[in-house]
Order: sequence, then structure tokens, then C-alpha cells
Amino acid sequence: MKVNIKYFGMIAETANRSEEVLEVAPGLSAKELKDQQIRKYQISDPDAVQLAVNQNLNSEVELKEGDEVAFLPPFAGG
Amino acid sequence: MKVNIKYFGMIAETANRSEEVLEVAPGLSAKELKDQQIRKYQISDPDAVQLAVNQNLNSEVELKEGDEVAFLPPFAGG
Amino acid sequence: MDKKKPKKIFVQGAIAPEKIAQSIANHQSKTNIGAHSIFLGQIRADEVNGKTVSAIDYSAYEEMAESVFHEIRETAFSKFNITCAHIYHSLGKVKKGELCLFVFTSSAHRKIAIEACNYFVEEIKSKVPIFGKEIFEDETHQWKTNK
Amino acid sequence: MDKKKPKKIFVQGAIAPEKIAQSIANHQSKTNIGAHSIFLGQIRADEVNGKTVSAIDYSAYEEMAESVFHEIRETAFSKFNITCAHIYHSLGKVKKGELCLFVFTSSAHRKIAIEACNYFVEEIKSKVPIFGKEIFEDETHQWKTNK
Repeated sequence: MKVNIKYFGMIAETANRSEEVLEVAPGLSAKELKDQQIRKYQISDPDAVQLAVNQNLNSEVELKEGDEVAFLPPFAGG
Repeated sequence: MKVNIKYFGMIAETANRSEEVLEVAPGLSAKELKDQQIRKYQISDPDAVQLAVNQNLNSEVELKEGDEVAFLPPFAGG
Repeated sequence: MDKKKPKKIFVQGAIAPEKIAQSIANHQSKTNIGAHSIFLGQIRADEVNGKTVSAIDYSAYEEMAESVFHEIRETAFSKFNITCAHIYHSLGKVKKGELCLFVFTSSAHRKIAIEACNYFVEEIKSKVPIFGKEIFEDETHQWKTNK
Repeated sequence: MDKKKPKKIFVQGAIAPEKIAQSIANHQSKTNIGAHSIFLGQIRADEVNGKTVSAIDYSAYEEMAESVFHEIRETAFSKFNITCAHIYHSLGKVKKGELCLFVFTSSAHRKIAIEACNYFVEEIKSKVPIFGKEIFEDETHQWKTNK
């Protein structure tokens, strides 16, 4: 199944991309996707990376076809 | 001896004056002056009236020649 | 030093929004500032026994007010690591909806700017001899008291 | 109702002081307001390892940011008796000394306006997905993190 991934800030810079569509195994969890992409792009300080699935901060969910998964570095508004 | 008296806000309105120079007995305390003027002008709510002697909030002092005594109603800045 | 300069607190009539914009713009060259906190007092059209406030006419024991204000300022600079502070209060008539108080503090960090701004507002309300006559639409009035 | 209207939080580039004056002036017809509290974030020329920040380039997960911001706003209106609230944050490059955040709350009474303003600032800093690239004078950069 397909999931739409978005990368922001420092993560987008490290991954050298801001979006991609990935084909993943049904039943993959957001947490597993996070670990996989962090290894793939060698993203530093993984504990500081938060995942938003369909705009909700949550790594505990199982992904579904068409989900939007955002990789978010620490917030820096203001 | 002479003291310079200033009235502000509601007190000036009640006393119908904003300044006057009074001849008072040497040794008169600010507190005594306050009581005397409050009676004279029938100023309401005397507990809400603060006295500033030479710009310091203090009714406990003995007055000296040339002191400036201000009768201050409740503050309302802002 | 901004801190040492004696500052006038009083302005005649309402404080214009453009004055606030000008004060903000004046700080763009101070690049050690990260946060500004601003408080504005505005005249409310309060209803009292069926009558509506149309303006407040402010007066003050000016010499004492300037000196109390100077002490508040000195204390604020010793308590808070602010880079600057600007305070203006109206004298004379300020109509409903217009501004009568402008407190503006700046610091490298937000919490300091915010705490200092609150400190100024509370100190000004409780310690500075300013008096306000609330004028109703029918030209009668009552005297305002800070709670 | 001001409260219900969906609001845009993001503006391109720095926030102009004139925009702040305009926002203030727009409230002069709301005569139930007695106090405004304003917070402004300004870009500091911080020094890091001998290099000086010349600008911050802001980006955001915009759709999520707008929706998180909407929730913050709803919560603020349920927690605080404010008459209105306006918040703007920059996207793109904001130079040192320029403004990147404008939070503006109004209420009948000062404490409510001030508390609500602080609430917005803290919530925006901790919950809204905004990212900042600190650009140094030599065109190198580092990523900013809120503390």
C-alpha cells in the first residue's frame, strides 16, 4: 500500500527531499516506518523527531493506504 | 508657619480648590492637618484619602515651614 | 544608557496607534532583543446605573507621579534583565475606545519581557498618583477607582 | 463571531510595525475592551561560535499548523473571557531586528488579556509545527530549536 511522506526542516535537508510516496507492507506501524526512514537517511537525533500521521502527533498507529506521515524536527516558532 | 496644600481629583472637586497656602501651628502633624481639612471641606470617605508630604506618602510626620502636602484620592491610572 | 535617562510618562490626550508602531520600529536596530511585551489600556464605555461612560478625564500630581514612576523604573531595571522600557500615560480627556496607557518592555527572552511589562502595569496602577473622572454621555461624571 | 471565523496565521516575511498599529486601531470601535496585551517575537543577531545570525528562514507544516492553531484558539476562547485574539507568524526569511510573531489579545480586564496572550505564546512555541533555519552572515546555517 502507498503512504505519502513529508519531511520538514533539518530532516528534509538531511533526506534531501521534502516529500515522497512509499510502497509499504500492510500493517506497518508509524513507529516502524520512522525507524526505517531514520536508518535509510541517517537522520541524527531520532528521539527529537516526531511523527504526525494525518496531522496528529502519534507514532503508535498502524498505517493505512493513503496516510500522510510527516517527519517533524523540533518546533521553532516564535 | 506656612504649608502649601494641593488637592486632587474628587477632593479638589469637593473642596472647590486645587491649592491653598495655610498658616498652621508649629508642630502640627500631617495627620492632624488631614483631619482638620477633611472636617472643614466635609470630604467623604476619609480612609480613602492618602497624604503625601513633599511627594512621599506619609501621614505620620510633623510638618515644617514650606512643606508641600497633597491630598490624594484613590489612584485610577491605566 | 536608556536606563538612566529621565523619561516623561505623560502625554496630552489619547495615545495614537501610530505612536506604538513608531516605538516598535525604533527597536529594529536593537538586535539583542528577542521579545517585546506591550500592554495597552483602552477606555471602556462602561454602563453605570443606565448611563454610559463616554470619556475619562485624567489628571495627576505630576511631579510626584514622575518621581514615583522613576523609582518604579529603577526597580524594574534592577529586578528584570530588560534592554529597554517605555511607558506613556494620558492626561486630559481620552474618549471611549481610545488608548490611555502604553507599557512597552523588551528583552532577549520572552519571559523577562512579559514579567517586566506586568510589573510596570501593576505598579503604575497602584502607586502612581493619577486620577480619572469618568464622564458620562449626559455630561455628568463619577470618579474612577482602581480595584 | 470573531471567535468562529477561521483565521490565517501565516504571513510571508517580516511583520511590519504598521500592521500592528492597524490591528490596534481596528479595536477602537470595540468599547467593551479595557485592555490589550501584545507579544512580539523579534529576530536576535545571536552569536554562535563566532558567527552572527543575520536572518531566520521559517517554514511550517502549514495544514497541520493551521489546524493546531485553530485548536489552541478554541481552547483559549473557552479558558479566557477575551473579546478577540489575533495571531500572525512569519514564513520565509525574516532579518535580524524584524518581527516574526505577533500575538494580540483583548479583554474587558487586564489580567485576562495578559494571561490569554501568554497562553497563546507558550502554546504556539510548543505545539505548532514551525521550523526555523538560522542563517549566519557567511550564508552557513543551523536549525533553531525552542527551549
